[in-house]
Amino acid sequence: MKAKIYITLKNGIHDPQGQAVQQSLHTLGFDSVHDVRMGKLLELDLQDMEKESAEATIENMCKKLLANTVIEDFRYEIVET
Amino acid sequence: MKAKIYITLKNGIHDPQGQAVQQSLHTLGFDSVHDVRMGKLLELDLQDMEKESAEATIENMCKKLLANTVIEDFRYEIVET
Amino acid sequence: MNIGIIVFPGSNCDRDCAHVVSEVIGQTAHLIWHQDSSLNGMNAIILPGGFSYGDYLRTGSIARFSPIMEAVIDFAGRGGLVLGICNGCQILLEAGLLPGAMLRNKNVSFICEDVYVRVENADTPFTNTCQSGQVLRLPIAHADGNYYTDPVTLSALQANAQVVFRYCDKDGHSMPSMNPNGSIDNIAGIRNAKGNVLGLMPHPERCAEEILGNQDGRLIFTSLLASLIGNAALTV
Amino acid sequence: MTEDIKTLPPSHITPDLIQQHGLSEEEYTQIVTHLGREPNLTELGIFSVMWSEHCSYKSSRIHLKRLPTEGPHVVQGPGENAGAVDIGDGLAAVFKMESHNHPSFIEPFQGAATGVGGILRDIFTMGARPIALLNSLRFGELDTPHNRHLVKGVVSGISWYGNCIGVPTVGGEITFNDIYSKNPLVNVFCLGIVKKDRLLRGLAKGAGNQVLYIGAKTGRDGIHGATMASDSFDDASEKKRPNVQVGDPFLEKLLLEACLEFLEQDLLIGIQDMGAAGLTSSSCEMASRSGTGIELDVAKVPRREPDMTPYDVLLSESQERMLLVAQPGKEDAVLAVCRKWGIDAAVVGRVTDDGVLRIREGDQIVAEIPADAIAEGAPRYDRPSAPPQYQEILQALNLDTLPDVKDPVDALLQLLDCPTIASKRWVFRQYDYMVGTNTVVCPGSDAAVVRIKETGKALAMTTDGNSRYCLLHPYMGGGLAVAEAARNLVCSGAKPLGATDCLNFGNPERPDIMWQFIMAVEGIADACRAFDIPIVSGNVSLYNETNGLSIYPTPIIGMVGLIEREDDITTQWFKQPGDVVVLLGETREDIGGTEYLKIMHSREQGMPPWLDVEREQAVQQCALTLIQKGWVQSAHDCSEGGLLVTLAECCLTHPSTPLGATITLSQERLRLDALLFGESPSRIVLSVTEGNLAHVTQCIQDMEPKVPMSLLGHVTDTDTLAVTVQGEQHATARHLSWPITDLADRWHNGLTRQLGIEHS
Ligand SMILES: Nc1ncnc2c1ncn2[C@@H]1O[C@H](COP(=O)(O)OP(=O)(O)O)[C@@H](O)[C@H]1O
Ligand SMILES: [Mg+2]
Repeated sequence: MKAKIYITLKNGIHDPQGQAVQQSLHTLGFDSVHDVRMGKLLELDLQDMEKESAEATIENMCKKLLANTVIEDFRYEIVET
Repeated sequence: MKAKIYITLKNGIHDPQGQAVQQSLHTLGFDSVHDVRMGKLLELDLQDMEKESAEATIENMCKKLLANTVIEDFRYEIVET
Repeated sequence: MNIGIIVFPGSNCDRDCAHVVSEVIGQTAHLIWHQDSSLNGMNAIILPGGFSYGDYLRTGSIARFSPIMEAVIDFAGRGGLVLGICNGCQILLEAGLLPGAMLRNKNVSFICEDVYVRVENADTPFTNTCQSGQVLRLPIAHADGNYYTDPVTLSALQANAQVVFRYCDKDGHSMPSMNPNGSIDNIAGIRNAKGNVLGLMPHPERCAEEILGNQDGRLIFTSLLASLIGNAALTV
Repeated sequence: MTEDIKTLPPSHITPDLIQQHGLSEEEYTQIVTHLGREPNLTELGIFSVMWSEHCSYKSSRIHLKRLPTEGPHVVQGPGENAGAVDIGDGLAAVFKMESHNHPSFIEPFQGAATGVGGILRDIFTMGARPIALLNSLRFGELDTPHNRHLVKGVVSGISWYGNCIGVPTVGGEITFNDIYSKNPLVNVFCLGIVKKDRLLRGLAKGAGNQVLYIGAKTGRDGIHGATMASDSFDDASEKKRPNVQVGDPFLEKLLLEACLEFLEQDLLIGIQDMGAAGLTSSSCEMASRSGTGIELDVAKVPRREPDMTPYDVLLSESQERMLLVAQPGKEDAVLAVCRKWGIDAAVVGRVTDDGVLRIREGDQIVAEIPADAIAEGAPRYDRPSAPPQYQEILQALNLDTLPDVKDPVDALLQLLDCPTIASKRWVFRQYDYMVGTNTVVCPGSDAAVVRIKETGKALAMTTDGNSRYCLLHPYMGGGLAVAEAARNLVCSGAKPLGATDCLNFGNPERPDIMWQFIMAVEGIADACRAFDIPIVSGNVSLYNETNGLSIYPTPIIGMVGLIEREDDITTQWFKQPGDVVVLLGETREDIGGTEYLKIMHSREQGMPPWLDVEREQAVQQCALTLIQKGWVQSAHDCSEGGLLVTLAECCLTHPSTPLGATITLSQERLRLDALLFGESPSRIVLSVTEGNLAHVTQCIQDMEPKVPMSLLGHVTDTDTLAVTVQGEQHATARHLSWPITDLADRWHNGLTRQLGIEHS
């Protein structure tokens, strides 16, 4: 089983990296880009895990380690393999 | 219109970040995590862009700037808003 | 006094701090391995700068789970003095010993240079040899020093005099243009509500000796010592 | 078991395969002779990397012999992972410079980062704790997005790796010329400190000793990196993906601490980092140096990827790995240290006494080669050389047809603005140059100065090289690089002790390139001999050529000097108003090859400035004596941009308060452009207090051999650099003046402006 975890900055929190990317895109002439937000994508390979308990476990990982909930939101998908 | 761009390391390219996360998850007792790969997620807010041309433009942005195609792959989704 | 300096994998200012503790303020520096679980006999703890675990997920996020951190949290809970410098400060945030979080610098790059900070609160165990409003020249060296906290917490920090240092110009004016990294309210260092834990992004240990051309950082260490001596019974 | 390999069916080594491995037909024949049979594919791979230019120095070796490598201070000369010089008090400074040019072009961030990782390993495998990094960079002009991208990528890669591992990047140099657009140069220098009697070496002595692998797991990255670094580029090269290595500075930090612990506990016989050609070269070199053999079992090597063949494992260039040799009984202690630091480690083989590199995969022998055949037996070429046909055209510069400078005020502003001369703050602000709390002189002066806490002494270090001089006259260019490096050290108050070099050149199979190489090496060798500065380590990077166009010959010199007393540490900026400005040395009509000629006349032509080694030595000796007497407030050498740029830098570079100066120059028979912007070597601008002036003048007059000196004027607290030129021909003097703020704006923002970055 695989999990894809998406970690993004909360709304309203300034994103210097996203802004830098946006500026570079403008410099390259991609003017229609009005906002860029940068986040993280974690792809986990999980073994011997029950689908039922998987959600709770992943939720737990995110809260404990993977995301800093002061500034970040997370969401995830579980992909059967 | 919004675009979500996912940038991941190519297969076989060493991912020290992912490894560090994996080890840390093990230390925290999440033993079922067998592999972690770390990537980037970019959320773009696009305005005045035709759906038809959007794909080509995003593809272009990725190749030119967003992904380092020497070591990274990218994929994207376009979300109508 | 016995001052413990925690060595995380990837700490790289541990020896610099130990040098200042022993050679500049003449105390005993103990390098404490992150796998240890006790802080027996330490009078104060320093979490040094560096790149613990490479800062690979978020700065300080993995180090925060090192076994020694439970002891550090416990030590702080009992009123022990804990000083976090740069990466050490980031670890304190991740561990919840200080409120808030660090974002990437507003210019996205690593910045290494001297900055000026104003001492906003000289009534802390880490600043008691400074004057309130005194301007210090201290070096910064970080990529993630853009301090953020939500408005409610920020008001509380301000109201409780928990903002200990603010970036400013050399005359002590704290203006946005003097903010190197985008930190909210020009914050360079904060303490916890109880006042025994301080985290700051600048590196006082890098400017505590004459040969390095600047000794402003010494004040942080002499303050720490002064409060320990005034409080010598405190061997937590 | 040995029969296996010899009775293998004739292997299918086709001419095609040989060519793909970058080997010539004759080289293949030699391989067959060495083995007494045809190699199998794994063995062919081994020979291919070990006989590559990068590993074998086959085109350069016979010429490198000219370099002086011995001296009373030398503790370790070339041949080991790095060289070492004695710095007194039982300590040695270990240093080396290395190139990472090709990888940085393919992937600037990771290429540069792994370059830093590689040179660091060279230093700490010697048992030394690295205390300083420098880098020397060459890029194309900043008017193309790609060049800007390369600069940003390389600088942030160096910054990431060096900062993360916590070794300060204290200096370097960076210049721009379009010749590097398709072949940028990334040279990195590292210096470490070790107790002289604890120096470790890459030895595999003692049959029966254990061979251990520690560090990152092996993946397929960088297979054939060494062969790639020995090949020219074409447009397809950017696609050479599997060659890209990804650095892990965190792991390297753990390796560094673990290695220093091995040393402390005296656990090792020898140690060698796995750089280019990975496991293959580390094991061959260790065995060959010790006259032993090594037997390895690739099955025991920790791996990152499935289905790797012995070929893959042997040739992988995965970063952050080391090979160790320890006596039986000590391996447990080694493994324990590795466990403490969380590093993978495994016993992978043993030292033998038969001089053979024998590779097994489990029970099966997969390669068996005499270690000497690979290392010492590598081909050595005396390649044909001849000066390029264009050399005379390049050198011809008819000054009669070159109009003298009309508007010197504007010319100085333009020079300060050009990225080669402008402030490099945007670069070094991204480097942690203070970690370690030893950096006494931070980036921004002639040389970086790092104190040695244990002894109260300090080391000065610098990297220098002017490739335009080398293009115009490779012999002179080589010598000038040595002279400038030494001058930079002297200006900081140091006595030069030793040097390392990084020789970046084009395709050695072309006689003109080979000629450049030979001439430059000779120039370096003669200058080092004259100044009595041994070369203790170095690196050669050839095939810096893309689509048939070679870079300018670019030898870079890294040099280290000792400052015995803290008080002698000197910086380049003016200190206080009223001080007298003194010029040591003499300005001649040196316009050829200057930055001025390039910027103002778009010409890279002429004879470079001529180096008079005796004069150079006299000037340096004089400056150092004055500094050691305590009479010098500031010292700055004249280099790119000439006297005016030097004076402007003296005014501007003070970290907090820029000062002005009032200067009078006497033109005599010189052209005005030569006087102001010519690059005559062997010149140093000093400032001294009024009170010491008499001592200084007396001391200079007493010097033997004589050193020309002129009093140029005063440091002022005005906001102006004012220069009066007294011409012989013109009855009236010419008054030039610049507001310091104008100079500062050009100089501070020149680089960021060109990079398209708002200053922040
Ligand atoms: N790539 C670089 N990395 C770090 N520091 C640099 C780099 N390039 C230049 N510097 C610093 O900027 C200052 C000026 O460099 P440069 O003009 O090359 O000096 P010089 O001509 O005296 O050799 C030096 O202190 C040098 O160390
Ligand atoms: Mg210089």
